[in-house]
Amino acid sequence: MRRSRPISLLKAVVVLLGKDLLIEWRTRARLNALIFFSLATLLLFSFAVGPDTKLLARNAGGYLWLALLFASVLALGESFRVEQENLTLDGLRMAPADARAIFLSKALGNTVLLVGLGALLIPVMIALYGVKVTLGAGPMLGILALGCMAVAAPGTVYSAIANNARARDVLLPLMLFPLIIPALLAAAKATTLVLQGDPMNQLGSWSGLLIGFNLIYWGLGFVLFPRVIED
Amino acid sequence: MSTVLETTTLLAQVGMGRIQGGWEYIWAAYGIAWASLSLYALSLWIRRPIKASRDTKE
Amino acid sequence: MSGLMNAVLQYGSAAAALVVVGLGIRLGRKWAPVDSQMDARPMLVGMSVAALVLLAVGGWLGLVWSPQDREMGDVYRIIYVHVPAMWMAMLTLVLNFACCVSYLLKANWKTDALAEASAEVGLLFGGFGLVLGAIWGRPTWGVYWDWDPRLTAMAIMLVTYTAYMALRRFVEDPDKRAVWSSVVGIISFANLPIVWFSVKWWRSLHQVQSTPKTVDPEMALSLRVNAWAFLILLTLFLLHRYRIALATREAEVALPDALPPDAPASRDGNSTEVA
Amino acid sequence: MEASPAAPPALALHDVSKRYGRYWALARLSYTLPQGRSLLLTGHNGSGKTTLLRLVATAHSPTHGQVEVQGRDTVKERDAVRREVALLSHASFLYEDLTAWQNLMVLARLLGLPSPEDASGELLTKVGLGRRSSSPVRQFSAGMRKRLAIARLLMKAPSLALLDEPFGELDPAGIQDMERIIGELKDSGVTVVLATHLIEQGLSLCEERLHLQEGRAVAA
Repeated sequence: MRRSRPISLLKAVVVLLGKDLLIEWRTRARLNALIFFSLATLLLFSFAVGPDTKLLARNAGGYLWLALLFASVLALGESFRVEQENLTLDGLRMAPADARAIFLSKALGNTVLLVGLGALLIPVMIALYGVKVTLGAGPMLGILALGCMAVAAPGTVYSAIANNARARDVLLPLMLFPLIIPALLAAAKATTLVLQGDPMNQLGSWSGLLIGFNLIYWGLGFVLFPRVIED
Repeated sequence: MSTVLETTTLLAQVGMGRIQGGWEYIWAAYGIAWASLSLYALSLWIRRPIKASRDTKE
Repeated sequence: MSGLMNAVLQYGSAAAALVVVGLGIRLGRKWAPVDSQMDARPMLVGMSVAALVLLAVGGWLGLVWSPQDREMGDVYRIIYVHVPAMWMAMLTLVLNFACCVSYLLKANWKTDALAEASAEVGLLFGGFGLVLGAIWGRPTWGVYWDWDPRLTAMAIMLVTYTAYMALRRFVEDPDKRAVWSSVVGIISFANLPIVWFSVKWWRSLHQVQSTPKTVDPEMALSLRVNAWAFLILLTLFLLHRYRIALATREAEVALPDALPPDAPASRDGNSTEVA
Repeated sequence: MEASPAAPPALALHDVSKRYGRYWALARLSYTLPQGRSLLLTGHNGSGKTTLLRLVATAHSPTHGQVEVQGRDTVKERDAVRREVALLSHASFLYEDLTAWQNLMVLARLLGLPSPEDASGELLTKVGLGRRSSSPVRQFSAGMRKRLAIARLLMKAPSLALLDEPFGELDPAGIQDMERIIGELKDSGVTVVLATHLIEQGLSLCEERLHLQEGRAVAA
């Protein structure tokens, strides 16, 4: 007879993350649409601002994060919509999969998705707005990862909540946007510093803020998420 | 008394930026505060549980 | 005004406010529940009168009695309502946070109702406090909104709690609503320090802000009386809103956590609904 | 399972109530299912059968009262209970965008089975989906989904199997297969709780019967 044995939290996260990425890959048409949506957003900023290259270059960091933020709402909303069809989230819970592992895998999956999207957007931003990455690729990717994690952690909790509420498409950004204003602020500032150079050594404080934000919300999500999905 | 007067005139001459007037802003602010408080009290009164026969509100 | 009068106002307003808060807690326990038979009218009238009297005294102190400010002239008088309103908003946010934590530790409809009441009343005080801050900014800085760190942080928190209230509206299942809104309440409150630091740093990179001078000793009395008056108002609002929330909960679920009636046979006979 | 002389009942409901909003889906239900017996749940739509099964499967917690599976409380020892029970419900718990095989593999890995590939392959053959193992579930018919869902249930190797309308959406051959699978489950010592409108099939499979009406137990 097959005998099941409990698996570690880490292993559960790996299994669930693998499952989410597999689904993401098998529905990659949707992923492509997301990429083109965010590219179009970047392009729209240049039209909204006008052909003032100086202005575009100065605000490039902010536009990049706004484009990522808009895309993140779509990606986050989808991450629990796939679990709603056939009540697969119930199936996972009763499997049993640790609810905290579900949180970690979903948040990590969203982070991976957003970082990938950001990695695609940054070269486009460089070309479109005529900026250069003064501090190099390392800090750029670091800020990108920190910023995407900051969006993903509270975004995952809120997505799980909004997915079961009325008007979920409005509710998710309504709850998420004000919450991540500090993260957006810090990420956009840090990106601008990475692009334009950091003569006054401010990058440290902004990344520190992002790290603090991440610690708080990954911690809170880890603790509170089981209460969101368990009944 | 005279020193106060002197200081005031001195300040006025130096052009210490005391903001003059501005009572319309004060009235607007107090008006908004009182209006919002009264309107909220009214909304509580309207939403009061009907079951209770004793209605209690200022 | 004599020193005696000063002391009477200072301690009298504080005592009145604390008594009202105590009464408010008592009424919240005894009178607010739906099945309460308590006649609270005398107490409520007394509390409301105390609020109005203290508000009138505070208004007089702030608008007439207080001297002009050396730099701000008369305009600074706005802070007598603006600052207490912000304090009350902060107080309700703390209360909301406490309720949210408490609900997750031990589910109780009363905590859920108080969380709802505190968020809404907090939005009221924070909302008009913010508008007052903007009005104060016009003659002081020349613009209504100068991205002052305190006001900006408060504005962000207000939007966050508006989303909290929206969530409460959008979830119909009362049990789920209570749990989810508690989670969102905790997450929202945890954001407060981060919002504060981020906005402060963000602003400090531009210019040093001419924030309103912290209150002079001679103006303290007016501010205190107004703050106590607002605390009384806050208590009354919370009490009534809490009672409404309890009644709504009663309509949604069977309070207090009642079991279904225990007579299936008799119910089957006159049951009109066909399964 | 260890059949000690004082073995706890397979399923015990102690004054169980479940409230959705103001509506009591289950009202003060008490029932004990001894070891080695299987239970047929009957009742009209909306009588509380599905709610009861979901409570036992730990999808929900009871509003009042306790549910015990093999002597374990479904709330206090939730993870232990989840290893004992498996639910076949109206919702299939299947990922539409994954293939049948991938669906089973996710569960097998979550369960920590020693050889997930073998287990998945073996079960797909057993429910007659061996040739469609690499088709996405989205292309499956309702009956095939049911088969895959039962494979999912078998994968968990539960000691208490909860079957909510297992015969629904199946053709006559499918119903026979399902009866055979349920029979095998019972033969291997699994306690079965079956909710169905096909009372004949149900009565032939189960020794006990519980009839629900408006969330209460009544004589059938």
